[in-house]
Amino acid sequence: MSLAPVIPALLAAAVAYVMPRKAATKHRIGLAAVTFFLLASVGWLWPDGTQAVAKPDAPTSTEWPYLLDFLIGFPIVAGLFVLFLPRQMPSLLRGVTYAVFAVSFVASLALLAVPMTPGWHFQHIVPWIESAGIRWHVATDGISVWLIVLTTFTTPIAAFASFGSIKSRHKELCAAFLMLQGAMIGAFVALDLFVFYVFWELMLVPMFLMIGIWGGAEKIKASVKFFLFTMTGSVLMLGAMLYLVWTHHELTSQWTFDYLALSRVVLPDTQKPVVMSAQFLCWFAFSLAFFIKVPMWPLHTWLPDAHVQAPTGGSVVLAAVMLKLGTYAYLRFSMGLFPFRSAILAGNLGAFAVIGGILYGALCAWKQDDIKKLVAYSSVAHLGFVMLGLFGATPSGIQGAILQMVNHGLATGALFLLVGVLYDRRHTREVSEFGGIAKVMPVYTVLFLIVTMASIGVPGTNGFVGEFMVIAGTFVSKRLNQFGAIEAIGAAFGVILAAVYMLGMVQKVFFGPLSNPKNKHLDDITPREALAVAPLVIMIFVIGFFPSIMTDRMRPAVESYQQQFVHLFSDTPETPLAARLLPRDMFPPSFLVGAPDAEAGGPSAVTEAATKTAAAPAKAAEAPKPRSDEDTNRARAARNEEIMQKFKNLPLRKAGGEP
Amino acid sequence: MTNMQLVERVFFALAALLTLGGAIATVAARRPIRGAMGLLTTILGICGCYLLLHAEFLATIQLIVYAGAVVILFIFVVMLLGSSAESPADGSAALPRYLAAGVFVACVLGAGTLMLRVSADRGKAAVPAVAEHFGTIEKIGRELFTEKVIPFELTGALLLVAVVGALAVGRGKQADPTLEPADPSTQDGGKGEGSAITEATTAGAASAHAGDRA
Amino acid sequence: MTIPIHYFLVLAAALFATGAVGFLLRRNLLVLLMSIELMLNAVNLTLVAFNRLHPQNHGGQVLAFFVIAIAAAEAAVGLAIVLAYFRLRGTVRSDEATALKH
Amino acid sequence: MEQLRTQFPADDFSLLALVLLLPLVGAFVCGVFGKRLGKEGVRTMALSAVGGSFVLCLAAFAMLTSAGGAHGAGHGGGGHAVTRFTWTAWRWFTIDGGTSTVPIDVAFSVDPLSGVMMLVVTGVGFLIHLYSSEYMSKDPGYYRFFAYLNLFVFSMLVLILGDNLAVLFVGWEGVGLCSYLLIGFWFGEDRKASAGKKAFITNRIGDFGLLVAMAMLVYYAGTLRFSTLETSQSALSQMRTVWPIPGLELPSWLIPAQPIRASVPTLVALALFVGCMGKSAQLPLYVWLPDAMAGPTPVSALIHAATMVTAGIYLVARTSFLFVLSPFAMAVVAGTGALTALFAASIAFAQTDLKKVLAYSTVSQLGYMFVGVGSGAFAAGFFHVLTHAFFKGCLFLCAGSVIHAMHHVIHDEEGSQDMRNMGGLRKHMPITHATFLISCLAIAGCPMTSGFFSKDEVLFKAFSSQIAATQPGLWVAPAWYGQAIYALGVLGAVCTAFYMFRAYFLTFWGDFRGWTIVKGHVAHHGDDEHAHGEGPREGAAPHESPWQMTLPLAVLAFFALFGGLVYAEPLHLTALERFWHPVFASASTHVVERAGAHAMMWPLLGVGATVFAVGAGGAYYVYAQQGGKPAEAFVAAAPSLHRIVRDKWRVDEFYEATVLGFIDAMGDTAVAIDKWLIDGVIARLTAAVTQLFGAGLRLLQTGRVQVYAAGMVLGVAGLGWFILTPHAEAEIDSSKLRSSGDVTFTAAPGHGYSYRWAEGEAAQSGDFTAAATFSTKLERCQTKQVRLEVRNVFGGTTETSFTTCREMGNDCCTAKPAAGDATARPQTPLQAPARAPMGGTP
Repeated sequence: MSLAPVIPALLAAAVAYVMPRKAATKHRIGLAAVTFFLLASVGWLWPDGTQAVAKPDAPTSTEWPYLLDFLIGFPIVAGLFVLFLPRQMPSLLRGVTYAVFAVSFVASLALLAVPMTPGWHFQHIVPWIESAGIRWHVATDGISVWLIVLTTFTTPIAAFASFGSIKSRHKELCAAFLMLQGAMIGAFVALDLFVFYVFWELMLVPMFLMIGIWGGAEKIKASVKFFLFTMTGSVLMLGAMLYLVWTHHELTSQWTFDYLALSRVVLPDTQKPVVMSAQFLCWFAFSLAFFIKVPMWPLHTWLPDAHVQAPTGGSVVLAAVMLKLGTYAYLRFSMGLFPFRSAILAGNLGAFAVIGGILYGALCAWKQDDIKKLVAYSSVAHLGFVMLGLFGATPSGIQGAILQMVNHGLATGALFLLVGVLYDRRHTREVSEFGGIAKVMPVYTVLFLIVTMASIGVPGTNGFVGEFMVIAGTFVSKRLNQFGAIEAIGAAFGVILAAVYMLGMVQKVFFGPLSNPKNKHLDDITPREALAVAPLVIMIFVIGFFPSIMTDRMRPAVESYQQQFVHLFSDTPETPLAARLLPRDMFPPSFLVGAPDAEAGGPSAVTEAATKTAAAPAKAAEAPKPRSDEDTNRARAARNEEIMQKFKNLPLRKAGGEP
Repeated sequence: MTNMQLVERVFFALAALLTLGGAIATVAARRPIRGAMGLLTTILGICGCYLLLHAEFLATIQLIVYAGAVVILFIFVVMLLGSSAESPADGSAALPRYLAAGVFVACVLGAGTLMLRVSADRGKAAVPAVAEHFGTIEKIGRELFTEKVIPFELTGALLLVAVVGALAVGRGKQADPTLEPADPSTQDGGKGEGSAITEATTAGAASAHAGDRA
Repeated sequence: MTIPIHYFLVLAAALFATGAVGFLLRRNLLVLLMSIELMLNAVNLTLVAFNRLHPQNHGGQVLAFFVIAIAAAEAAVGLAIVLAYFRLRGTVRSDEATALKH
Repeated sequence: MEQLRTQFPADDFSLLALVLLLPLVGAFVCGVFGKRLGKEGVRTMALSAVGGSFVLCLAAFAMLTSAGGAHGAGHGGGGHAVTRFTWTAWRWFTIDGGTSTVPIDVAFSVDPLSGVMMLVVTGVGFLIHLYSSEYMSKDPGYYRFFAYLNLFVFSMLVLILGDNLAVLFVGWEGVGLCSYLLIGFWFGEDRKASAGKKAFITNRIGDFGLLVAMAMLVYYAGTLRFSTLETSQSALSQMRTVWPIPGLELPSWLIPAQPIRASVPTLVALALFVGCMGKSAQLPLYVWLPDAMAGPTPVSALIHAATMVTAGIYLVARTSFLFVLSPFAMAVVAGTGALTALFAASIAFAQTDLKKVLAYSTVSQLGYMFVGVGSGAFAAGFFHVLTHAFFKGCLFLCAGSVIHAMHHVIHDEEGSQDMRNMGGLRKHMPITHATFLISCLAIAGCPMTSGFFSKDEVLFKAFSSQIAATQPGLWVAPAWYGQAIYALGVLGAVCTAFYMFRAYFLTFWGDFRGWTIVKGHVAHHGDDEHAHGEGPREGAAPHESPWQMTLPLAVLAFFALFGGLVYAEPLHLTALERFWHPVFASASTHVVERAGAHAMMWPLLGVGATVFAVGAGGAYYVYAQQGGKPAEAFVAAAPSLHRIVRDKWRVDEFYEATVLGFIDAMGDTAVAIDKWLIDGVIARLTAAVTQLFGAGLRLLQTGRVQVYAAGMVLGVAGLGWFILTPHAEAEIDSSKLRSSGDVTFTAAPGHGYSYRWAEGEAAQSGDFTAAATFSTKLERCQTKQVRLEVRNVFGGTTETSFTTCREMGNDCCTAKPAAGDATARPQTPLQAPARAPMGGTP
């Protein structure tokens, strides 16, 4: 933790302290502290090349195994505890909530202290229901670490903002926020499908309450619609999950819900009507649940309603974190468990993402007259980008997608906070109600413009980095084969439409004559509200200029995942006619750490021998080497080739036979 | 065919005739009092069958409880309701109901003959000889109070609950303002101990009270 | 006693049939209760008949005995309900008793 | 100079950091603390920031020339390595290229091309800052204006100094953003705010092209750095089928005879050119520039004359080695340039607003620059950028000072810019008049002025040079193409000379049409109100602008006049061309001079001079001597033509109808689909269906006990029927069918069931046995039918049959249709129970 980055951060903090013209010292100190912390974190997190070099089996003693349990359990338990506090003392409730959020944020920073080498970190396995083979298996890797930090970063902000505007039922609000954070982190780290399903459902309840209790006019309809949409999806997923577990049992006569074990199962794929093939159906069930959550095109109509009716805090959390679960889960579970099917369909899914997501979302957004609905549709467009990155399945595409998830969380979260500021003053979000308020609310206008530019993707802000990585990744992607170019161009076209609808709205709301008399004496953004938005705005610029602090932690995990995905689906897909179990040596050894049978030590001699041989070359490839790019590429290509060879000469096992 | 068997057959024919005749009377009777009488004859017919099947104890119980209490209870209520118990000439939609009745009876008879065909070959086996004192009070008493004592106690409890329930439902709302307050003395006379035999009378008394209430 | 058992079974079946028909078709609550009694008696008859066929113990007859007791209780409560219903509705036609619909 | 070089080594040239940092800090300080600093503080901050940056640029330029000079002293320095000082700040991010990862750094570099451009931006920028410190002095948003101006200079520097395309893109969008803020500076009025929005969105369409180009470069060349791109031309020269897209089923009439193939450099160059068209306002995407006049005049001077609009040409010059690889792209660039030049010039004829005339002249001059760059003369094209920056900047600032003077009396926006209210300002504003005249001469191409040298150099090179195709089979521009471009250029030059002098005479000659000048009139406050009325306004004589405004005019006029000497080929003064030679060395190898074209240089110079004389003389005759009467005669003669030209050929309305109309319609359909189709089907339809079922089931709940009892009886009856009738099912175990061919059938158990099996068509013989399983053996490809008969305790019997076939991989089973399908499936539906349960014995 060299002191070099601290000096500029201190300077910036001083400037931030002086910046607001008339603000209470409390808020000035808050602003300065936030600025100092975020800018200093750039220095501390700056990649000094130690990521990929650290040996895979370096002693991970520094990783406290119970950290993830703490991150999940602590907010949930605190949520329950808050329910018992007296209702008449809202300040006490708020105090406890802030304390819990602060502690969990600091704890989540510990995640970043460890170099994210490929493989699982902070892994903790506790047998839960032995008979069904369900284990409490939580772990994080490069892909999910930033999403956890995003959760612990944005939920407090949403809570802080909504405490300002929501005056009724404080206790339930605090409890809802706390449980929401716990459930979301749980969903991000769960590696046991059952645990994932539990958290996936648990997450809905607090959000359902938030929309239902503190929502807008027709809040009940919106919250029920939100719940039903997600519920139907996840019920299908449950069905597919059980089928997968049953097939695994058929193959290995061992019950397990563990993601690592199940990802070795290859379901039979093509019968004559492709719709009847098991792998397609399971993949479809899983993906449907995630597409509803993302939301992808035909299943997105719940999002505008939910956002319009949700309170400010609820909207921020819904947009910032909950939508990311859909995309993260698609990457982890749909692409992880069914590589064949998701690779074959990548081409048309990409078209879906571009036309249905990016272009359709932008066009709808342009026509909305409610600001929140407009921002909701813009979320559909942004997440179209993320899904395009995932379908492309190239290292930079996936990294761009994950980066775009975080960016969208920050930009849209900030947008919703700012819309909340307007709503608190005028209790309406109709664009026609406003006009020319830049004269009366200059600081607010500046903040809104900065966040709009981030949402549009102007370079220098975080939006551009994510979008460019996705576009470049799509162009290069082999999975999208000949459609890669067209989809990249379609996505780039989406950048124009983004400018059209955002600036259209900005012009109608901020510029032009101050026609509406009611807007004459709107007071500018209060320091408290500005403090809520400040961290997001600062992170927009931090990620805009220094994205490598994030991509560097993601790259090892994403590259090993992408290699595994490409390797499982070799370029000439030999579609399995019957369910089959892939041998363990087709997976990078660091991936299978913690797989259920690994502990049982029961696999037959064949796979045992195979893992040893595979481990040797894999370890050689990852032996520490200087961090120059040419060597990594050559090593990566060689290793890729050698594993591809092994996959080719794999003897075709009989249907249902023991591997 | 010894004349003993002949007597048995005649007696069985008589009992069967009584049972079915009563049953049809109960169901088809226009005025409920005739129905109650039909029910009484059915019960007597069944009592005869019990005698044929060496179930003396049951025959007596049948006579006492069923004939003595339940049918009397029905008659009480019918008398209580008087003319309004008459079921009006439910002429409406008579045809489909009779048709349904016909179909229903046909089905049951079909099932009956099917059962006959199945049991025909087995039925030929002679009816086994019966131990001495089969079906008498001692045997049933011993079995009742050794193996089946728990059901017996439970039935006692059930009957108590039934009594309380009947009382509660039968008495209906208290303090009917239009009447002068009835003196409480006649109120609690009805509480008898819960043995099976006396139960029928208390129920009868309870309904009597209800009667003068209406 | 040489009468074959199935004579009694057929008799019980007929009795049960008439009871059921009475219960389904008649519109008078009292007749309904009486039909139930018929059906219960039919059941008792079959129990006793089969007990006669297997005279090792008196299971059938004891059960019949319990059925009689319960039938009595049931009749009492049924009639109390009919009385209460009569007090409320002034009739015993089963058509009007449609409160269950709501 | 020595200790400078030691302090800033070539590869870690952190001087650039200072050059960039100063305007950024200036912008931040003015923007955030502007109100507290007050006008004086903001002015000194902004001026010192840009001034300091200019000084540092001078130092960098000096180091550059000395380093360059040291190698190739004097003339013809020969092809030495491109002197380039780079400074890498930090690793921005890495992308996955076709084969390897592509590292993208935040790196800046200065070489001769960007050195000169850097000087122009900061130099002209400083002058304009000085000018606007006076021009905007009475504007309430004073600090906001300087914040945006400084931010603009910073973004422009990032664009110019960017070492790779990504950093250039950052500057590119940053400049777009600043122009959005500056054009929409007076956001009070809707018209101005929407002009800003229009500028940003049109630029954004250009950026779309740049994004696609960058993605392609990442894929094909595996790098975005200009230096490595220049050396990786071999990787780029490959063909790619553009249409039809393989794998996409297209209607037959869409598929051409043989697929359209294009070389990768062409695609990349065209995509880049889309970006340039957006930024440098070329034909299809020029509509935003005339509307951008809604911004304050110094903004137009800086952005729409000197710096931002030239970014497009800078990009083409910077990636000249790429453009040159595809003659098709070069032809497109030159063609668009020529057409734009002529088109814009035609519109400028009928404009009455002084700034609009200058705006269209900018568009037209940009066309000339693209002609120069498009025909391979990168040095000449870029020289025209420099000279244009000087004289167009000077013209705009003169217009500003005129408008500033008119503003004292005519306060509404349009009035103070309308040339019809001006005239005869020679007497009242001598300095502005002199500088305006000099710049007018330069832009019209009066011999010996900078405009003359740069424009004629461009036209000469267009006339004489041709692009050679590096790969066989590439499309090459026809021979006459150069001459056609030259002809269009000359025609445009005539129009330019005419409309510029028209503007000059209308503003400065004749008598003053603004308001009646009253000697010694004290312009007191009351006067302004009634001035709005239509009645004859009067006020003091328009007076000359203060020194802060006239000094920049003088400096710019000086450069406009003598700027040409830096690169006057006829006079063999080609210092600038030699200075830029290393940058354009690799590109110029592809440019071939047509035979005997060099001899034509002097005659073409003559043509240039005559063009100037014709244009200026015509304007003098029409407006100075005849006082504009022939113009009215022409308008009377062709009123409809005049109206169309005045309405700018109605291009805006055309776009409104087609492009915006199309997107509007798409938006409406999207919303309609969203509301009716998707929400309708998924949300409302399912709700309606569930309600329907609910209503249907509710009918069953009649409330009458007997109806429920009847239901129960029906249920029992059904169950009884199911129990009574026999059911014949059997499970087929065909696991060993493929290997050994034997199949076992196990019949489903039932109460009192007895079975009878039979193979093939054999009659049912033998009595019913309790054997529930039956196995048989099949030969290869043999199909067998097995029949099972079941009898239950009540004597009812039923029968079913199964056909199995031993599949031997060559699906011989399916070959014979009669044999039914391969998989063993119970073939006949459950037959009605052989005899009604009531029936008699078997």
